[in-house]
Amino acid sequence: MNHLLFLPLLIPLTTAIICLALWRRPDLQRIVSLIGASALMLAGWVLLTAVRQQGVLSVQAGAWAAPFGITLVADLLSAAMVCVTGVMGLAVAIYSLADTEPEHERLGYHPLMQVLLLGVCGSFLTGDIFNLYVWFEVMLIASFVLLAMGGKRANMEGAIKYVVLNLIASSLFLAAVGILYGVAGTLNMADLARLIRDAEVTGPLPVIAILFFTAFGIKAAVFPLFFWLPASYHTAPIAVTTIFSALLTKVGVYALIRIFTLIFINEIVAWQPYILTVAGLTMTVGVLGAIAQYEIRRLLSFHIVSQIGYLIMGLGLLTRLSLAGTIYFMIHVIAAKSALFLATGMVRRIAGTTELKKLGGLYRTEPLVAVLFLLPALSLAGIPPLSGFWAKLALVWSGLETGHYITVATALLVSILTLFSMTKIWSEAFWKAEPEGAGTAPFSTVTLPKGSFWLMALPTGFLGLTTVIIGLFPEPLYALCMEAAGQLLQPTAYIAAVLGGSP
Amino acid sequence: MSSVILSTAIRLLLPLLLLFSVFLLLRGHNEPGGGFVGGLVAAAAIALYALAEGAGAARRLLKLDPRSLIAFGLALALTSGMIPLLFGQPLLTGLWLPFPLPVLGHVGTPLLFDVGVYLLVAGMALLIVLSLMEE
Amino acid sequence: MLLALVMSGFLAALAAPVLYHFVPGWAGRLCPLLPLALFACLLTVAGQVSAGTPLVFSLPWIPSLGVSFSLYLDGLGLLFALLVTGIGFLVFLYTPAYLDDDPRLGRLSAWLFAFMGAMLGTVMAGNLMTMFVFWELTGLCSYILIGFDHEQEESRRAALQALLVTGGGGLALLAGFILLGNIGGTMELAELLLRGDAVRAHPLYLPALLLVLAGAFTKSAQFPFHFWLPSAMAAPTPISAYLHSATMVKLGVFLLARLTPILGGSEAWLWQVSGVGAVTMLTGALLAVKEHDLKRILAWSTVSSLGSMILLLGIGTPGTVIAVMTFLLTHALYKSSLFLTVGAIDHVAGSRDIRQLGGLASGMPWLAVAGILGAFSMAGLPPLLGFISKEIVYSATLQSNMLPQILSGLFLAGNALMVTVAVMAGVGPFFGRKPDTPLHPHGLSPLLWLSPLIPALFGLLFGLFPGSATSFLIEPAVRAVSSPSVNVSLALWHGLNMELLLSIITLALGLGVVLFRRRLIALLPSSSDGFRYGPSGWYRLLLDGVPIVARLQTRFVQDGRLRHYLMISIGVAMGLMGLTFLQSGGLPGDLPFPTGYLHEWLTAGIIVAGAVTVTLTDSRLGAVAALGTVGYGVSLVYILYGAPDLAMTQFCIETLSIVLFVLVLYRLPLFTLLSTPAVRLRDAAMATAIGGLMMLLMLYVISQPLVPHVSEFFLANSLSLAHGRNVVNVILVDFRALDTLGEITVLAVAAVGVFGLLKYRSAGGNEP
Amino acid sequence: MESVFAVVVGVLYATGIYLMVRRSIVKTIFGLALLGNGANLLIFTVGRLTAGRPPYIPAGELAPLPPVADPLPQALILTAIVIGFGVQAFALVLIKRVYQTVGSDDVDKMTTTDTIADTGRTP
Repeated sequence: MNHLLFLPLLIPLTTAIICLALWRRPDLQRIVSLIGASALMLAGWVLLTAVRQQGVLSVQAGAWAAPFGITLVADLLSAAMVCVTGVMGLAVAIYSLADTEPEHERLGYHPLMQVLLLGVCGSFLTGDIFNLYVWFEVMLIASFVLLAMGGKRANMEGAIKYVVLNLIASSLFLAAVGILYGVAGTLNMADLARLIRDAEVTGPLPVIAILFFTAFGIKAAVFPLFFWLPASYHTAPIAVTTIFSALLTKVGVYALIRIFTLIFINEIVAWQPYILTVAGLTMTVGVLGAIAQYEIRRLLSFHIVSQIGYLIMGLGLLTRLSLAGTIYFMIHVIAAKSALFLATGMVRRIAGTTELKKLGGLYRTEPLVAVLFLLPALSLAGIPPLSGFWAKLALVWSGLETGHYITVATALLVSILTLFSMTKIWSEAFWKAEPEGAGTAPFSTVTLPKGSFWLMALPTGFLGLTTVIIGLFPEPLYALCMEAAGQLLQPTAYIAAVLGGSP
Repeated sequence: MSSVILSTAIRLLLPLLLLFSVFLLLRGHNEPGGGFVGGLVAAAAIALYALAEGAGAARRLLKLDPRSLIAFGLALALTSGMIPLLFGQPLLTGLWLPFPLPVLGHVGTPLLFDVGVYLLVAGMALLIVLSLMEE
Repeated sequence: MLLALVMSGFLAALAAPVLYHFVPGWAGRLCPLLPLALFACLLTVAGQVSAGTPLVFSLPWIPSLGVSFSLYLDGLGLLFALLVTGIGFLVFLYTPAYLDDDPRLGRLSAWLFAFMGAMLGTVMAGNLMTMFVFWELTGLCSYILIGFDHEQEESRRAALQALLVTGGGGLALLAGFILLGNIGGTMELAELLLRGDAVRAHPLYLPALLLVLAGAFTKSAQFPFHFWLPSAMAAPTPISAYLHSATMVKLGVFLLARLTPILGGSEAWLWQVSGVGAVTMLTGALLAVKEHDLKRILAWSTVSSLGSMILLLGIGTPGTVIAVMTFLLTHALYKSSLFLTVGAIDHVAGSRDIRQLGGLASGMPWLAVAGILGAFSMAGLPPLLGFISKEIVYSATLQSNMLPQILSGLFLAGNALMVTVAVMAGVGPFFGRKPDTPLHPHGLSPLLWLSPLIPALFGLLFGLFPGSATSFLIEPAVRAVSSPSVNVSLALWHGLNMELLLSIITLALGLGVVLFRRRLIALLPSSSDGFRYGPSGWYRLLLDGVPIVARLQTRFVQDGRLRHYLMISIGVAMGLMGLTFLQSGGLPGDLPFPTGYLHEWLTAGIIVAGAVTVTLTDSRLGAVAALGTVGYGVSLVYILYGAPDLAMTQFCIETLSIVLFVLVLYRLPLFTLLSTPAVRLRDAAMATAIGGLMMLLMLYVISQPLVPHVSEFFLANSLSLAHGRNVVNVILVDFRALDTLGEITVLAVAAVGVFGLLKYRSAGGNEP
Repeated sequence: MESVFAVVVGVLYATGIYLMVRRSIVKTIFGLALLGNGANLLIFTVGRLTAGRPPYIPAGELAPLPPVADPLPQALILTAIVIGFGVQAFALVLIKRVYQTVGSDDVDKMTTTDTIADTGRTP
């Protein structure tokens, strides 16, 4: 039964291999990747159900008992994230049917997407810290290649910054793993947690924790380590940007949550004020960056940074409520932000630009796209009862309960600034009359055939609807998040599932 | 670079190098060697051939596109990992034939895995080198 | 039942556009039926509610967070709900005629329905979170509705202003609600209402109060947030009538009334609430007198009225609560009547400027009746409800135990100005000189005068028979706020007393101001919100300032230079590490002295020399060669310390790397020195510091005792369990084969990526 | 001997980072390569150096004779070397393409994706 844990790795890898073998046939690759993404989503769902019923699941690759082999382990957080990954994979795969350049397909777009999903799922599931590094690299190299596709100047400039800064993060991560092994003699995360909790390992643990924090902080794009993100994300094709924004930074956040709740719990408690400061600055600097922008994709890219601040805030507060809020927030922001990016892609195809100055009148001409944009935008800004509100509610609540008033005030202030920048897009692109000199952009739906329109609208609408549904009926998801947060704060079950023994 | 000496030498060296690479692959489980090094040596052999005879000739010699080689290598490694699943064992569990084969010795899925690594590494190195040479 | 009441609005919002799309002719007639039906429904339960038993409904919504979806209909909620549905009915009746079958009616109706649902939800909420959700939804609907004419920049700006001001207040309110919930131990209104004393005694009472007040004051356009309401008049008039005078802006009053039993009665409450209310009342009244645009006049007068309600709530005696509730009803009736009249005037005459309007009564007698009735009620003339409410207000202030003279004086001034406004807005346009511009009386559909006439007539009815209003509207509401034992009895005639005298003075003063209006205006500052450097100036400053700050910050932080990003990223990592390092006490005592053989030292030397050469050389090939030296040196290290597999791999990879470097580099430019010596020195210092730090960290780790490693297991079991003698290889293909699988995937993708990068150019993607 | 190699790693990190923050993009790749070597050597050293005893099981034995080098860091480094090579090859070619499309190897000229698109300022 626990072999289920292999599926989220096997499915994308097999799909990637088949696509790679079919490199002359993009048409077949599309079908294969669609099937693969569907299967991954299904596997994610089955895994989540299994974890809910049976508790933390683990399996030893190669049948070597932990801590000697590599363990795959799924608690609720991992399983939920894998499930979300599957959903996003499928959504983007459908969207890509209508919005991928043939040249990209010829050069391996589909297998690269699958490898990206593989890396993401691997990162979520692995219970071994070096293996985590490997999956990070798998994810990274696939993202490098996807980002550099296109070969235009903007792609190249974005890619070089992305690549170099992420390589620095990888190098820090690798050094941290090496030193941790030198200190603790094991790589299994549950084993590390046990050793450190039992104080069997001493040495420069805070220093190692800092290395991990900065390495993951770069990946997660926290202040002041986020530069690569606004420099690069907006240069890629929309589908790629979407999957990047949905998953890559979230893997960084996941890793922070995992490592710091499981292994470096003492450090995170000691650093709480600093982490909350980082969270506040990340929110603020990100949202101000967004306000300064006049191009939708750049604006949204800065918002990714800002939202990361909220996730870090939940980690910093470190209560059950705040962690549940972070997990809920993560799922919310994946859905909402992706829907926004995908809707932006539709705007781009319809109006020929994403420059706010050149856009206008879309509320009148494209009411459906307007709705597809408005829902996730409001959700992101935290308008109740959409999902973003409940996400922020838990964080604010937890912050007030624990008396972190400045952080809460920052979070609320950033929330209003988020609303401000969302209404800017809405006002400029949708409400404003079409600007006079906009004749340069082909302003008609002729460029977007009906079929393609619906292929793009379907995943966009689905994700938008998700934020509505988990907003109107948040309880099932919140119950899950609370349970997941409980597992994070009480990792005995996790450790027992990996190393054996009663929890 | 079409020197006669290199051209002649490589014709003699190529089979030797390829054989050596397979040797490295097979003995890797017990002595220094393994799929990586083997694959790299094989790629080096063909890359040398490409230096002497041109990238096109090397592609003709290879018959397979390097990308197919990569896909095949990866598929082989993955398959070797998935075989244990059929027997109810976790992914990548080493399964061994109960008796040693001639020449190869003990044969099991880890060996198959290493062959996959070998093919992939060779394909990768060749794809990069050949693409760069064709620039 | 309660759920159906609230949700029907939202369902109708979904249905309305469909209806307008398929049966445009009928849609306009069907839409008013819903609010009418809801109104009737509310009337059926009015008896039970006014008898003192609130209707309750509760569903668990998010048990994990302790949030339930609760509805609670008591007298206060009922009063508001009846206003929302009743005036909603009029607005739905009026809007299609006003907009002449605009194609956007479908969308407009949808948002109006959603707004109605949100309002009902807010006033009937039985849980703080439930209330907040609906509260924010009203703000959102207001945003969209103010921006109805969204192609006008003014509309967009006004919509944004309303959204930001009320939204900002809303966030404060959220924090306030959470604090309140934490203090009181529950979010359920019914339970909180019983815990007022405990809440007021809590140390966090004051912050919670201030936050809640911020929410209420922004929503009800109280000073210093009063400026957004007149701007919101950019919306079509029926929307202004509905949202921005009769219902939504009263939510602040509603909220304070709702929370009076919990938060009210303290010193802080008294001074904050009544102080702000008083300032707002006078500011609004003065500014109303100054305007020429009918809608803006009414908007400022609304601000003033809201201020007086807040002021009365601040005092919070049973008498003032009665006055608030009576005035609230009165205001809703006459203000909606006046707004709808003004809309009709605008529709017909094409202008809202009082200087251009006059003599309209002859062409539109019924509209004139509606307008004049409304104006008289506003001015407080008998026998209208306005008169009664004014008397009640005066009697409340006169009986107040806090500075009754000053309070009454304040109200006298405010009310007198309201008389002026009533004459300006409700009477002026119908009499006097006819305008030069031609009218279009044929455009006046009966619906346009019927809708304002209905509330005006109700004002008359309630004035003549005040008992009909008190029994089920005012008294239950007062009891919900103040105490269940309060009795309300309203009468048109109280006899000759102080109140009557004050009423007469009010009228005289108000009419006097009408005559001397111009002189009064000259005394007032000229800015739009009444303060030269006032709140709307601050808002503008923020609105313009935030983007400027944002741009400066972003230019500074995200300056586009990769090496700056690198320096900051690495610098932060290493700086933090260094600090932590120092904090944890630095190096432990004794380091093993290096006792290596010569060849070990030599290898180390080779690597260092290579690395330094790469850095210093200005020849590309030299750098490649030096880099190769480093790589081969490292592989020598591997040989020396028992890692032949590593050495072989490193050797092969290094060789391949050199080939790649050469293949690529000979197409790249020569090394150039681009930085100044100072920059180079700075970078070198930073790099040295980082290198030193890494070294220290390693020394620290090395000096620690060796812990037992999991490798023992590999060494012991490699042969017996995994059938291999080369333990490293066994780890790679068996013990940790999953790593290897990931690793070869990386290689495959890297190769595909290199191929793609090289091939893309040939496909012609090479534009700058 | 570990402490000597700690110094060597320090030098590799210092030179690598110095090269990475040069304006010439070509030097960045050299920096990355040095950093990669530094990280590998770091793991190797921190796993402790054992002169001359590779982790092999001699014929006829069931386990290697102690003292023997720790095989796990070696396996990790091998993986890291190979991954590093793949990434480095990609980065190398990327830099070449960057140079070709931008027409310069000065990173300070590659700022078009970061700067705020300046097309006006009304809100």
